[in-house]
Amino acid sequence: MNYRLLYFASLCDSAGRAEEMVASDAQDVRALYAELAARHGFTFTPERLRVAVNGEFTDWNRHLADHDEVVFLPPVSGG
Amino acid sequence: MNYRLLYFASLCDSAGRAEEMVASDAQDVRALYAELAARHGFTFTPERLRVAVNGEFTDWNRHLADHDEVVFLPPVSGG
Amino acid sequence: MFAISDKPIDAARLQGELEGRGVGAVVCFEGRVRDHNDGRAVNGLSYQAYVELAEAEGRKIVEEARARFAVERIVCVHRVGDLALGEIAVWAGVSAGHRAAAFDACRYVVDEVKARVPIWKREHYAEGVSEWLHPGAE
Amino acid sequence: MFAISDKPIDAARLQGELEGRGVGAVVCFEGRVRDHNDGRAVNGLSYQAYVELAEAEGRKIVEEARARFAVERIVCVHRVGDLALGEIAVWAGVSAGHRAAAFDACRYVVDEVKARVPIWKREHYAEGVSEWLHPGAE
Repeated sequence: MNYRLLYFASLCDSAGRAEEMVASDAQDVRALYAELAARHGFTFTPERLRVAVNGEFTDWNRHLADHDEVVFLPPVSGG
Repeated sequence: MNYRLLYFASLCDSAGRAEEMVASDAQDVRALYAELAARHGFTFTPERLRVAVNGEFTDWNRHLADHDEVVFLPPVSGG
Repeated sequence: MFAISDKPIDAARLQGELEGRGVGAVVCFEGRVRDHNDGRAVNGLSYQAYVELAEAEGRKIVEEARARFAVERIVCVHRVGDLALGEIAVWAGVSAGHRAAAFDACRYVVDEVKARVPIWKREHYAEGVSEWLHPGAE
Repeated sequence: MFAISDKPIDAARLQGELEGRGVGAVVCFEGRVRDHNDGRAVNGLSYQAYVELAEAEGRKIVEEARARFAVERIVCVHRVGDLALGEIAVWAGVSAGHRAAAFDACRYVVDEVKARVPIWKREHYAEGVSEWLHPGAE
């Protein structure tokens, strides 16, 4: 399946890009993160990230559909 | 002895004046208030008032000196 | 800084006094004349202060807040005289390195001023009468 | 109202949106770029947001505050992009009938925005490097 990934802050630096299309066999958010962490060298464990699919927060067991937009969110530091 | 009295808010309304010089035999703040409450019809009990002498908060047993400036302060409502 | 003022409060000017290079948080409070109180329609109000003691007590409150909280600057001004609806009766601003101290100190100053500083409010009601407010009175 | 802005924040204009006839108290917060953090000298910083989700989460926080506290109006804007020292990074203002609700709601909004809204800060240090801040990281 194909997923659209957006990267922010240090994940953007690690991935070297702000977004990408990824073809993957991962069926859920957790599997997709494992694959991308290995590819881009992400060092955050899932416990330290939040995840959003199609613009809404969701959980790590979320099943993915083709063309979902997936975002892994590092700890925030606004304000 | 002679004391200078300042009146604020409803005590000013009751006394019909913002200040006055008073000749009195009262030796302390409590005795002076009793005398003035009777004269002007003040209805506040001492428990509901604070008192200041010469520009500083003090207590009801404060001994008075000639020409002291005495102010009985009704409950405040600033802000 | 604490002051009693018989002129309209210039909030922008007072906020300018909070500047400083280490400032990361600024909290400002404005107390305004409301159009009602306790269910009665209000046309305006008057504040009277025992100015000498009010300024001394206000400065004491500001010093207490400086001792309790890690702040940069504190400014508080209370208006006296006749105020129209919407006018600022009391303004307090605090600058600090971090937001918690700025919020805590601003609230401390406003709460203590309201509780302790010898200032009295007379409300003018739409039905034509007016009266001094003395909290706690029956 | 909650918004992400890539333009400088106009605090006076935002405060104007808090007006209303029943307003007796206004509390405003400004978070500014400090010249230091954790002992390191800072030259400036950049904020990046996941704008779509940040605006949705910010609006949710404002609605939570409206439900919890007796307020009139709430406005919060968070800046993104490159900011110089002293510029406003986040502004929040609340108007209410009484001061307790205004203080509580303003603090709630600022605390929750800082904890939950997907915005990240990159600090540019005087010694030349810069790094993203991710609280909780070793």
